[in-house]
Amino acid sequence: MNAELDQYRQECRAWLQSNAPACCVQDGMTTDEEIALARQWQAVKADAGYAAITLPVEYGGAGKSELHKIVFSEEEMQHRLPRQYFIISLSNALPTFLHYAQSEELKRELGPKAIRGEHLWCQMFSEPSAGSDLAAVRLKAEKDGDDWVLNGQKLWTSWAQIADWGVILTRTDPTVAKHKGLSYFFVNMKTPGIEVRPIKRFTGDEDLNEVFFDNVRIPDSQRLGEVNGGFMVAIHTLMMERYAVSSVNAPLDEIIELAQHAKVGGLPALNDSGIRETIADTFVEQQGLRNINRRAVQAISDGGSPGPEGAIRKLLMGESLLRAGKLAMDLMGPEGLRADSDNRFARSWLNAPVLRIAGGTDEVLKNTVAERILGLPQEMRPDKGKAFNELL
Amino acid sequence: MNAELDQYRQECRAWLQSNAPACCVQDGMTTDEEIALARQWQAVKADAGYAAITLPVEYGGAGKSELHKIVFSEEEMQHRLPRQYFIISLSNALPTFLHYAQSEELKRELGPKAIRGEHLWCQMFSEPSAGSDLAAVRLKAEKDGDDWVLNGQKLWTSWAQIADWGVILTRTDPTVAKHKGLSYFFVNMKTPGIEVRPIKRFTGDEDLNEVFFDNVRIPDSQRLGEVNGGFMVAIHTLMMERYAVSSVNAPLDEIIELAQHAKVGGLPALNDSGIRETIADTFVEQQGLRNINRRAVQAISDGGSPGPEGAIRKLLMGESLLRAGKLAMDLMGPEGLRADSDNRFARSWLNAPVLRIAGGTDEVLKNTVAERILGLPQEMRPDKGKAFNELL
Amino acid sequence: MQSSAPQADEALAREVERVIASEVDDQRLKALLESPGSFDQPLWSLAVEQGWPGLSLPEEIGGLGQSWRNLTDVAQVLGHATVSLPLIQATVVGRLLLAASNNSSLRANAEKLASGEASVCIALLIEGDAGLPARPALTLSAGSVTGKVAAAAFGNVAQFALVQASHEGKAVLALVDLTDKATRHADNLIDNARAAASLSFDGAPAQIIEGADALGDVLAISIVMTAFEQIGGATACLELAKAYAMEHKAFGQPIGAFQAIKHKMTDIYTAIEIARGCALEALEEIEEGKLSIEAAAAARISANRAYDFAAQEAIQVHGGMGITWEGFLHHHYRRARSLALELGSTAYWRNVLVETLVARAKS
Amino acid sequence: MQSSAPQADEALAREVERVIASEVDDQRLKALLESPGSFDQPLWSLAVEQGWPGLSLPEEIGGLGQSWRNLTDVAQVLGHATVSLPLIQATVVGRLLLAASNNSSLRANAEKLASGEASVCIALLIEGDAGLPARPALTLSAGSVTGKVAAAAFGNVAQFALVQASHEGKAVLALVDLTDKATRHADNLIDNARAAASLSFDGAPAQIIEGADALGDVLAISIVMTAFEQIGGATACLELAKAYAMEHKAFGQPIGAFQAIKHKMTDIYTAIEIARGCALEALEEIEEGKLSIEAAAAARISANRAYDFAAQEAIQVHGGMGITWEGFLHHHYRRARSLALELGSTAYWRNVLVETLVARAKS
Repeated sequence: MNAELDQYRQECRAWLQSNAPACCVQDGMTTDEEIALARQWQAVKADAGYAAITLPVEYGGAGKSELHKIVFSEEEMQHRLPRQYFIISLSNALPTFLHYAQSEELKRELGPKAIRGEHLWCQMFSEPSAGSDLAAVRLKAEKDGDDWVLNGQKLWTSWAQIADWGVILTRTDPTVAKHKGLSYFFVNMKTPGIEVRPIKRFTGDEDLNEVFFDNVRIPDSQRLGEVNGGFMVAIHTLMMERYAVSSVNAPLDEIIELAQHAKVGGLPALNDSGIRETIADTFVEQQGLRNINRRAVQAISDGGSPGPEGAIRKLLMGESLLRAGKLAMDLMGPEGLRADSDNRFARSWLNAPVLRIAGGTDEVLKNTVAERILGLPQEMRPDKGKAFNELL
Repeated sequence: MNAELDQYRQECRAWLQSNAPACCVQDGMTTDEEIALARQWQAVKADAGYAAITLPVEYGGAGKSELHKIVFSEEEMQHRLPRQYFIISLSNALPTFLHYAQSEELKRELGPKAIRGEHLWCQMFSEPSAGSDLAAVRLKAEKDGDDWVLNGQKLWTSWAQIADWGVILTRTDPTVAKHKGLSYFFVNMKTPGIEVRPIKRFTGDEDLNEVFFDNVRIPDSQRLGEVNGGFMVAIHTLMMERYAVSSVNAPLDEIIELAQHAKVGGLPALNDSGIRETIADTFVEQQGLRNINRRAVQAISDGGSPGPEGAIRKLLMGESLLRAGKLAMDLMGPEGLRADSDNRFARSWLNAPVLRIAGGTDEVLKNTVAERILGLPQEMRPDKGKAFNELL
Repeated sequence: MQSSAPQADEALAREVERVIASEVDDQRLKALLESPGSFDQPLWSLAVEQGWPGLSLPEEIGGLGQSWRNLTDVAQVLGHATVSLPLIQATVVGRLLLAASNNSSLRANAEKLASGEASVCIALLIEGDAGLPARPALTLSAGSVTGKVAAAAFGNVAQFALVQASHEGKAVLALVDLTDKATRHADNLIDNARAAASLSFDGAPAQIIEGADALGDVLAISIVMTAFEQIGGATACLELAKAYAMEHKAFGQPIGAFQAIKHKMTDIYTAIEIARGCALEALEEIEEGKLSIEAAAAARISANRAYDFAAQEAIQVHGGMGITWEGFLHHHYRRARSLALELGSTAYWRNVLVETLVARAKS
Repeated sequence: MQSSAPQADEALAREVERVIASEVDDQRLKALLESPGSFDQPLWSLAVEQGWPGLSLPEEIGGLGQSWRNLTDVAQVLGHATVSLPLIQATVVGRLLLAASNNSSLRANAEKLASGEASVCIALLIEGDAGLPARPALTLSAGSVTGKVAAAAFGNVAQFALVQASHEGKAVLALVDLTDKATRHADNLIDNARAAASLSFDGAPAQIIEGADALGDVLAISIVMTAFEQIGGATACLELAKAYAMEHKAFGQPIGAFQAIKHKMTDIYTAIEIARGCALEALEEIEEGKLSIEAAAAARISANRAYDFAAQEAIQVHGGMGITWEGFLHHHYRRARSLALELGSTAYWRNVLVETLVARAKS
């Protein structure tokens, strides 16, 4: 870390100290209240140049480096701010729009609105038959004069129910290989023919949606990238976030505290064989990831790219939370089953499946690591070299 | 178990009590000495009708049921007899020969010799490019008049160096799908052109060999099964042993004893988190397998077939020995590294890789369980529907 | 899924299965998850009509006179459907009451359990301990009990509770009447469909069950019977995962064709079959009247593991569908944890197992 | 395999790699495995010529003056090739001698270690204990030491041993001269190429290293340096497995294309990268002069796990080839165990880690 960044961190910290408290989440807030707060927080950040740190100044960003964004995020995480609502909007959807959109005027109009939290963007990729296999998208976009007409269904769209705009991957040519017949658009979510139906997670969270398209008409000017070149744009969207600051870790301190107080058949839980291994394993894993993280930040700071080993964080995270949550519940006995928010272990356990699935299942990610990092060959796939409509 | 079997068990036990001691393995015996002893033991058993319990009487067997064989094996395992040398010979190779051979005269001649231990049979399936994938066998057998001429190489052949006869899977037609161009023969291992080269295992064991065939000529009368029908005969050989009595288990009693005496940094090893989990896991696994085993024997005793769940024994065995061996070494400290035969844990650990690989790797076996027991589909394979020589 | 586990006369279990299938649907099960301490009262009424509570209780007290093995078949059916009925409790406690040396004063209650006129919860755990506490948290004197126990399944609806209490300096088992001077508190739990509640006693009437070394047995038999419920649940997870893996495609083939999915399913199958082996081994010991603590603990540990593992990995096979409220797998995911903690967690039973094995080795 | 781990000036490590590659072949390494207590004396002579023993020792005593980080690079090279040279020992003990308050009397020995004129083994463990024993097994009085220690790497060839002994009721660190009144015993081990021997002292001359709270540091730094040797070995396993998986086919495609193999390789990679992260974290603490016991223990535990796991799973990827004497993987399989046990096993270090974390949490 150089002096300029240290200086920046001090500024961020001081600014957050005075500005964060007013926007912090309080116990018992509804989702609607949190979203309102999140919008307010975006506006406060935007005024101070912290809302979209890496995006160009002309579109409302701060035009600073990835590293500045990391520094700010690290400091921001020290406060209980409503961060999750605008992550996809600002880290994936908007940057893709700004990168590919044809109208400079529209970029100057929509950019700042999204950054200030007046607008929220969603990202519509997954479908019922296109989860792990993104290129299997079926939602049709057919050319009609200068317009495209969209029909079909998207699935697992975060925050579609409150989104103003969205980016979407569609099938524009079913007669060619599956990843060669896709096109990418942005669309106003209020366009007639779009219907959003919420999906409730089993944790009770209400971020996910199905989105139905029934003859939704959009102009060709809303295309992002080439016709049938949408797959590469989608990959670009997914790769946008080069480095994610994450605070999802197994709560080691709480586990140790629990182990010191809980009893198992009258004996101290600290004698339990499972807890000792879990404490050791959790510390070791977090220690390893901490160093990988520091090296990534260092690499970015040196103007390079983080090493590929950062990919293992996501692989370890879900399993680690699951294991630690389950074990802590085992030490708590019947009380471990309480679902209130102060039973952090049951929450970890309940959320762990999402971490193992969202953003690519662990299984898909393991393939990716093996192929991209270790250089192993792709496996034989029946869809290779076939037109999309031959596979249906 | 019915009364007749109980009675049989008593007989076996009593007979073994008087006859086994003279043939038991002693510390420090060479492999050659053990083999001589094994031959002797076969003859002793043959005289008493215990040498090939399930094979027909006319070929030197005892013509009894699978269950009688299980009972005898269970009792036999209580003694330190040289059992391993004749297992493949009598449980796989010979029964296949007796089932498929055309000459009744030859069966009546070779059967008794194999059963009495005068002859030993080996089984030549695997090749450098045909391990997990048995149907990929390349060793050529070409028709020449009434003879077949064999050329090529076999690998991982147990006891080929002392074998008198062998069964062999060969490629007789490379222009059809890989599993449809194989034929199966038996061959005298002293036939000119056969060369056996021992392979040393890293454990020091010397059971394995490479076998080279250089224009080895055998008559068509040594064919077993149809021309190009060898794959099914090979499957028959592999399936021959319906139920294997196995004594390879993690040594739970020894682990508990170790835990009671070893120290870790001055503290009793029994406090160690790993050892408690290992003791519990090992007991649980053995308890589950014990029941599966009992049900299998019961099913055979009721005239039925054992359930498919017996397949998991092999899956668990290797991992379990590896884990227990490694953990015990961890508790023994530097002494755990001793390689002498009384360090049972280091031996377990050293042998574990063989258990995870021999007779089908754990990975292949997991596929088999998923496909055969759970009914999941076969995965896409590039070799499907292609002639063997297209794949080379 | 295939398994060669021997079956007792299965007619009754199939009948329970049929009734549950026709009566209970996903929406009803989901509703039960929504609020604390839920119980499927209509299904319970039906169960009582059909005589299920007395299934494995003697005919002399109005039971159907079936065996433990029959109960294990029914427990698997309940577990498979994630249906919660206090049948194991009725059987274990009913038999305990009949076996007590003061049988005559308890018999009437055993009859109520057999007929389903009353139900019972097993409330042996206290807050802050994951296993059977070293000393009872309740005090019993002059026929009434005071103190508090941790949330127990069916605590929110049962007329009776089986508890452990201190009586004249000794630990005793007692049957508490919950209709008076007992307060039930149902917290919001990750699985609200267990009718669980913690119980506070302020002088509630209680009868000592004489012959109190029965504690170990009660708990041991309960965990073995529960193991079958867990195996039923785990098997349902494996079936759901298989159905999904056969039907859904990725990269041009059913996801069940991929090795990662196959190996995961094989691992689930392996865990279930080990649990089944351990449970059947313990069942045989019960049938021979000599259930060992090792066999019970092994059944418990392996069933806890199998159900937790099957539920979590079946969710993983389902991907996004696995994490929705509409999907069914979270019922199993929740239930696996409930059953694993209700009668003492793996941490407790592993300790019991290891200590027992070590003590045996020393002797 | 790719990793973004920062590298010190690598020239020296590359030179060590080059020398080893040109000097050592598989047959030579196999020969070393064949008889107890083997040591590659010709390679050691070469190492001495090149100045490797003094690599990270100060120039003032004839060392090359390189950093700990340089030593970690070299340790990875040794581990990768399964070559055993007492370089970590020379460095750790050499620096210890120089840091002792009775430096002047020990300095000559430090110089011998730097030049390679003498080598040293670290012999802190005793038989029957998997970690550092609670009390030393040796007694030191009037400059000579008696007692016995467990097999230590390089114990069969070193001129000196670093030991822990009781001296006037206190535990001290001492440097023992092994040329006289010390008996070496080399057992047949699963890895005979570590020149390991147990040592019996019958009045062997010993010098106390004053400032004996250094024990923890010596062991902590040794396990961190060894962690890099283990990471080198684990990385070699991953490379061998990859090469095999790319080259060998089953069912018509390279076995590396199958998910089961891919996921296994990813798991190995993950274990290695966690170990590397922990080792680098500890190295930074060493460089800052404040190595914590937690950081050292984490490096140890993760490196033990990574190397054991990489070796065993690389064998599995190789199938039948993996279990032959001719194949190379068993060298790693053996070495992984040797390195994991020589300086206290995972059982010991996990305990140290947990106790340290718990104590920290209490304060």
